Amino acid sequence: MTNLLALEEAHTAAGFPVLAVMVLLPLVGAAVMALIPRTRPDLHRLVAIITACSAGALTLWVLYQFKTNDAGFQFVVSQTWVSSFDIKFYLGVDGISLFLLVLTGVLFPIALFAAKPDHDEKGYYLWITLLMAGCLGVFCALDLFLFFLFFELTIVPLYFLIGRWGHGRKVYAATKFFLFTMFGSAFMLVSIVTLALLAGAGENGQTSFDLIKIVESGAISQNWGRVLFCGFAIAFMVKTPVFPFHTWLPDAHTEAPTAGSIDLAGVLLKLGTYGFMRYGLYLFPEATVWAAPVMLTLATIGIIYGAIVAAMQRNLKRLVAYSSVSHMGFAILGLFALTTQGLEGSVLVMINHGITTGAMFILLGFLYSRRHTYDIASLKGLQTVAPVFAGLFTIVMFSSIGVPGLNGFVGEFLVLLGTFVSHRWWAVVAATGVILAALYMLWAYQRVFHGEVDDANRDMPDLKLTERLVMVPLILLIVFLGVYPKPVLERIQPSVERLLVHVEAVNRAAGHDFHIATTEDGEHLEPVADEPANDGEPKTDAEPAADAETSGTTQTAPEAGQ
Amino acid sequence: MVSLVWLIPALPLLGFLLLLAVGPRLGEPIAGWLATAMVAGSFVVSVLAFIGLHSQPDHTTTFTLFTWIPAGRFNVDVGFLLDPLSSAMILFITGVGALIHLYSIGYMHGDKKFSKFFLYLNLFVFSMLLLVLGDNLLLTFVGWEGVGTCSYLLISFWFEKPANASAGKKAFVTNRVGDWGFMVGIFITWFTFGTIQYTQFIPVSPGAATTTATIISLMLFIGAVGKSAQIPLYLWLPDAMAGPTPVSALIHAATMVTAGVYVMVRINPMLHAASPWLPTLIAWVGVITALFAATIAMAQTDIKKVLAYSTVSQLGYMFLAVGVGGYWVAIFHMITHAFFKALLFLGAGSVIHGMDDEQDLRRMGGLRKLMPITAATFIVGWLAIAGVPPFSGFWSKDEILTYAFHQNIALYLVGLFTALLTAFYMSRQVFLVFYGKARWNDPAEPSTHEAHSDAEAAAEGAEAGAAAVATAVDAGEHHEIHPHESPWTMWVPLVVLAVFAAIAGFINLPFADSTKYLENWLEPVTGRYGAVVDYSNGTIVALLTISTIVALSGIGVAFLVYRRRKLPAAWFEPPLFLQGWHYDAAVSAFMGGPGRAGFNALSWFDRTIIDGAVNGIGALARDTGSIVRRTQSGLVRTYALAVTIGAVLLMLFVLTRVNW
Amino acid sequence: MSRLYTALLAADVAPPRIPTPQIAWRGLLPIVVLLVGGIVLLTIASLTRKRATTRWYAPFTVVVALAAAATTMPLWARVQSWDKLLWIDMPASPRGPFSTAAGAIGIDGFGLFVAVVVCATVVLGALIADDYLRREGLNGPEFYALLLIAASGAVVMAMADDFIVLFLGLETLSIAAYVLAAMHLRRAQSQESGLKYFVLGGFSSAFLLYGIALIYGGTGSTSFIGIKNYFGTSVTAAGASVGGRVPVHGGLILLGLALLLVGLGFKVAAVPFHSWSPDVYDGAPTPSVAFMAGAVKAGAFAAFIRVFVLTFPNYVTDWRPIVIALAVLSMFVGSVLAIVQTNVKRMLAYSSINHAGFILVAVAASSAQGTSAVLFYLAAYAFLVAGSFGVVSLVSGRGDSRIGLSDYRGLSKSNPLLAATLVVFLLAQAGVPFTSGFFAKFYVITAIADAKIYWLGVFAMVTAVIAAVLYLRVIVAMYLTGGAHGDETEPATPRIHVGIAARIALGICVLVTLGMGIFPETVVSLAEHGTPILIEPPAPTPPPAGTGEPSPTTSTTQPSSLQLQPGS
Amino acid sequence: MILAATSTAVNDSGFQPYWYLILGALLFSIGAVGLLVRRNPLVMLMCVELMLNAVNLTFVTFGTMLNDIGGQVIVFFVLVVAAAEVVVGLGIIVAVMRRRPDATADDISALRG
Repeated sequence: MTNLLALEEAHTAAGFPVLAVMVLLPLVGAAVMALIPRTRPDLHRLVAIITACSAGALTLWVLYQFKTNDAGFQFVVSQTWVSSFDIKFYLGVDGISLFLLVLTGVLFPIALFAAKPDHDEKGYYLWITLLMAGCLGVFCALDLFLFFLFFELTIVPLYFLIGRWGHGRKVYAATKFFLFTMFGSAFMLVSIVTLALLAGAGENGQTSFDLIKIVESGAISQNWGRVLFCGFAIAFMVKTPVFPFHTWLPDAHTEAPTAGSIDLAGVLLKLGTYGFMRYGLYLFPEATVWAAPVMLTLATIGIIYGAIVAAMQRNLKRLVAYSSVSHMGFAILGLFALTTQGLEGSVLVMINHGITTGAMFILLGFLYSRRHTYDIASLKGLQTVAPVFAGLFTIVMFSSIGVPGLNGFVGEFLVLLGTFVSHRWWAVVAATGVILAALYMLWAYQRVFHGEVDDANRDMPDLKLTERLVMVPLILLIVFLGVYPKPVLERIQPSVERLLVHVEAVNRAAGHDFHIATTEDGEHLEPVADEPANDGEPKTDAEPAADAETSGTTQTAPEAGQ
Repeated sequence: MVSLVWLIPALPLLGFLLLLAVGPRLGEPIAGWLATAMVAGSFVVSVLAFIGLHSQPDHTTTFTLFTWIPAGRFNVDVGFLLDPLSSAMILFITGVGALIHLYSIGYMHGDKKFSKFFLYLNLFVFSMLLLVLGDNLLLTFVGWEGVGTCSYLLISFWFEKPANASAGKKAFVTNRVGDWGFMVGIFITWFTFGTIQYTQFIPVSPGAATTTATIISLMLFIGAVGKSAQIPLYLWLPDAMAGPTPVSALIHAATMVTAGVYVMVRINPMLHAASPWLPTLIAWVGVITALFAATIAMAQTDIKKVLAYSTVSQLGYMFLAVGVGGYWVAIFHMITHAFFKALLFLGAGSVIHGMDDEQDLRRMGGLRKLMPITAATFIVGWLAIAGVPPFSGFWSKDEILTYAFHQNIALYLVGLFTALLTAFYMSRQVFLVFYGKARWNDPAEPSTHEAHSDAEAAAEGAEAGAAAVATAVDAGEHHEIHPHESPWTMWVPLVVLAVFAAIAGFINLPFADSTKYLENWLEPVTGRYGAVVDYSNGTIVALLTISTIVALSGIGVAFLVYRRRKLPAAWFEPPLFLQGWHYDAAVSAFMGGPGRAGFNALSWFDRTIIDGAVNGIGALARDTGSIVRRTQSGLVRTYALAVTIGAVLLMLFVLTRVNW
Repeated sequence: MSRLYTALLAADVAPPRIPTPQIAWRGLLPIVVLLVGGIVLLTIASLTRKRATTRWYAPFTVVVALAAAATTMPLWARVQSWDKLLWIDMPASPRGPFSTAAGAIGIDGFGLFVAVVVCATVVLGALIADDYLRREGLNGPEFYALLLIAASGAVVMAMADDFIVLFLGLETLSIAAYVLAAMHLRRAQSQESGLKYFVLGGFSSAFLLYGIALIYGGTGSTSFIGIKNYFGTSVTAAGASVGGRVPVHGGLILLGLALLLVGLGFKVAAVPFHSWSPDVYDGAPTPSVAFMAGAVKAGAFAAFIRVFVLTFPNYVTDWRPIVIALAVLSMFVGSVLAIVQTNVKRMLAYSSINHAGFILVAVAASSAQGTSAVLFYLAAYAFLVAGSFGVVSLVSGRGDSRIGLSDYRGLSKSNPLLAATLVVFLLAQAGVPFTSGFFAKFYVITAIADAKIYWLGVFAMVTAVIAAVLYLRVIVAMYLTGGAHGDETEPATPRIHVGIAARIALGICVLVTLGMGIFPETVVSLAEHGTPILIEPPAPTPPPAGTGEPSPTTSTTQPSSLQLQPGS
Repeated sequence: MILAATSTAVNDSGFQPYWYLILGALLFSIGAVGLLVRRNPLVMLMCVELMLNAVNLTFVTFGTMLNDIGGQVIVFFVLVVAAAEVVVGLGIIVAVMRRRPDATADDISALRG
């Protein structure tokens, strides 16, 4: 620890290494807590909150200092760590990771405020702080080895959080989560190493884990790119989770303690999608395009499948978990749509889902602390006894359903729009997800909040002031991002654009006639041969139609057709 | 003055926020007055804007607030488009809205969620104005969803009743089906034109390829069908009557349900570019809905249900108008309908209010004397909807029929027949409610109630019906009912609306171009691609007389049946009608049966197959372990044997590698 | 009688000089210190009264081991040809690796690295044993003496440049280990394990020896350098390419290699030669296991590298498939059998088989990278396993009775610190980031990926996931069940007193485990400099009959005569 | 084929050297099989000894064929090792036998799985 701190000193000369401090702060906090005797839970809580809040504050500072129109990485910190492998402590932020960092920085303190452990405070706060360190690290790591370390680091704390402070079949859920994710990582590790060797031109294990260096080295052949992409993809698909690999999520969510659920849904699921964006698109543009149809299909399946299964759940947390599967499906969809709108939407979906589902789980936590059950059947007519609670839940629910004016809508709409541009049928099918979302959410809401309140629920108290205060920031975010997402989008955009340009360039270089789909492809969905007589209306786009017909088809074919 | 346009939606929004902040503290009736004031305020602004619009070139102006979603080439502003169409709509939305707010103060008197009601109501008006004023498809969609959300909240306002809760959910989900179409429509529009701003893509849309235009229009039409309760998605509207009556009046009669019509009129150039089968489809969907709903309305026993189905029917007329190219006519009927249907609903509400929440036609009668104002105004509304000259409904409906006649005689005939039915069932209602002997203390006959209780899509159907019965029963039995006239806050709106319902027709008299105020006013929007009907006044008069005769004969038949008892009522209200041709039941059965089964199957698949596979792998590893474990017998000699075998295998392997 | 006398006279007249190779004793210091230390300990202990000295055995052993480790420092400095060690200037010459005893023992970075690791295991073993032996009433110096002797054997293996020396070292190690296993007089299991270990050990070393014999027959030499010369390959670091002459493709050599694999595979407990290890680990006194698991593996893998990677690189195509097969089997069987155990010691035994598989993967890479990976893994593993078994021996209580998984229930409640320590070791073995275990696995994967055998890397990682189940099961027992809140029963484990020695040992292990995980740099660079090299012995005074190294004539003509001719 | 080559190296009297090799192999196999089939720990120990000595024979033979003294030197080392093994082995066996006088190798299987 001391050594790494010294590492920052080295950098203070060249500007305050905010990222390094941000990532290491929680570790320091954890170390401090490790030294405090377990008989002082109050102290542990204090330290944990201070740590989380100050790390969160740093993320906000980064947001504030972030240069809006800069597509590159900012606040870069680089420090050799294991020289013989060229492993570096290499951090940086760009528009894509910026808001995920902020999300982490906001959600963790809230999670701490929202829920208290009922026993073993020391371990609880220790693990949460470690978890935060892991998440922050993943989002700003620019060194593959470092990224993997943090990626794996997140598993253990959550394992303990679920296993020790969860309920029900917590051990089963925790173990399932641990093994499932570790299984995915197994492939990623091998891929990373291979990649590093390839990039380092593999002379007796000369490696390079520097993300940017690897990309620029261009050492990855087409076939290697595809193979390695699959290696990464497995890990990310498990983490996200994408359709066939999702079953750990419901169990983990259901059994996890409130804070665990908040962080799991709010932040950890994004590790997968973020990974796809940073290490899928950026490292393997060719393979991404190659795999896009499959991923899009899985995402679409996930959207609808998750929604349908969610509708049938009897446990509120399970329901929300499956809704997460559905929502993350949107993130993946927009990601592999490979259009500006799609990617921006995808990032937005990540952020929104983090906020919304986080809020949802906080509310469920409040509910559990009162009724000690998530069972839909045993809840009834709560709106009568707890109007404030119901009201907040309604807002969050509408955000989750994707009602315009709240944050949920903007992301999903952009994703679908962007997907439609490049892969229209997937978008059309995926759009039905909005119907199902309304169905399962409202149905659950009706069963829980509507109807005559029965004796079991009659004396459930409404939210306390502190609890309401916890919800305030999230509700504000939900509304703000729904009404005025511009500040977010304009910071995301440059990075996304750059990423897409990169993808296009590489694919062109690989000899594919690939291009980032835009409205230009759509100007003439049809040959304008059967143009109707339109009262001397100036044929604004009739002339280019003829040639655009051919080009349009050939251009859209490779993507839509694959 | 035009620059004040942003105030129009802003005021209700302000009201919403104020009520959100301090609503409960304000309590009754201040909260109500606040909300009313806000809407009235935006009505005033609308009038000013309307006047100001005359000075604008092409009677059109846009007003951009801020950039909402900038994403690459996709760039959507929050901006307002004030043109003849939207100005006409905001006028009656805010006007009727203000009146209904006022009415609600009285109607919601004593409700413990008084302020919350106005909270929602204001939010609704805001969304509706956003829908109409939005200068691009997406902003319209925001309002579109917003009104849907508000209607959900208001329908299930008294959520203690499972029926209400289910109705709200049903409305929202059904609407969502339409919204899917709307969204896809937006995608294609943007994909095709690179913009979704009306002022930018509407003018060029006739140049779009036929198929494109057709798909876009079709998708938006699907949306409209959902929102405006046309076949096959009309199901939610009758159930929506579970909400408080003012809600039914405002949302489910006057404003929200007409949004679909608005959108179709808004994109009329696109319809023009679409291949001709689409308008025909729209026309037929409209007219069939009209007929279908009318037949159902004939047999309903719930005062509000009758009005609900008549609303569906009238909306059908509007779509008929759109289908036959009479875009401005659709708007015309929309306006008149807004007046008389709001009037009717509020009247019904007043009746229900006076009858202590009794809604069953068969348990009313003779109310004319007990609540004169309500009766008088209601009768005005009745004449208007029945199409009796010179009331407003007569003019607008007749215009539609004229356009239909011009387009396709079959459409005209069906429409005409529907008009007959309309006149009949409305008369029936009036006679049953306001004439004849008072029946409200007769014992209830729940059986029929049971029959037409709307089975809910999901399992709640049974409870819903049961609850409906229960309420009906205790309404009947527990206490004597003493019908009484409503307070002034309720009857003043009635009177105002009655006036408009009577005279609103005069904003467009078909006899001379100079008298076609509305048509001329809407010309910039609808004139270019609308169908042109230039009949001689002779023909027009002929058509007018025909529809007048039809209307009167409908009333006459009803008179014979329900006043003179000359004809048995049973002929005219067969159970088939009462149960809405079993359509609702069928859908519910499907959703509750195969649909639910399918969902269950999928979740079973998830539990058993996918999760099973995961657990199976774990089990596999464990089983392998416990099998291999047997080799660890604990016997030295076994181990030695293992070593030996290993050694032998190794040696054999290397021997294969020797190049002999 | 008179003959002899005359002979003596003759000798007196002209004493015939028996040529002996020079012995660079400084090079042998690590071995000597360990051996002498052991013998001295025995002597003193047998001369003095027990009571007086008992408590000094462990410290003494530790000191000896540390001294032995210390003696490697100047050697290392010389091998790496440093200019100065700490503040002391190194002599300008001699520098670099060197061999002694007529090339029978080579002092190179590799050997020294392993020597240090072995010394470390001795230290840890002694510290852990201190509590244990007192608890079990096994007073007496034998245990520690055996530790030291076994260690010397391991070091010999690591430095051996001649098959005979290798064999001797291996036997020294093994025979001591047999006794260590059977140490516990009052436990039937202990003796059973000793017997099994002994019988099978003897059996396997017979194979090994036979292999040596065949190779001797095939190449005409038992010294690695001689064999190298015989192949005519340039004597360089591991993985050197075959030189000008085509290697003799004798069946004898191949058979010999196969049998060597049997012998060494047995020592590292590679499937299918593993069957002894679960029983031995289970039955033997826990401290012995802590030591054996580390030291025996270290020695055996050192031998692996020296023999296969260093001496027979030109047969790599022949032995690599076998090693890979052993690795695959070991990793699979180890992980799969581990997860069905209910006895913690057996679990760890199987997990050690899994680890052995991992190290074999690195061996299969057969490259400098691989060698470094092996070294790093051995270093990391020595501390991991010592720590794990250290905790186990504390928990297991009198008579090693409490070694069931259920005995760990609620350990986190009764002994939070101990539980936390064990968690560190378990997670490290599972390969969780920021622990030595993770970096070791990472190193191995790098090596094998560098050797372009990617599927093996994937397979290894997957088995690691399976093996993770077992570590989780222990963690679950300690943390997730037992005395957590209300619903579970009271912790099964009583409050455990942890002696100072054990505290030190565990403390060291935790620090090293985390240290190597967070700052692997130092150990990595050491491992990279720990390259094995074969050195030409200083030209010996040519005896009438060459000792060890064959004269050119024989080596060139004879072996060809031993070839199995084609077509027979 | 070895005959052809080695006939020069070894004088013609007595067996050809490869006979010794084969004999060694046979003895080794006998030892191995013996260990597999016999239950008495002592006998098993003797089988191990037999194997070691088979190897000794092989060493000597090779030494002779290669005309290299090393082969014979090794034998001494092996003998010493074997002796050491016997000592330890007997010790352990005795210890076991004292606990259970009539124990065969198969009875000693408390540790398994």
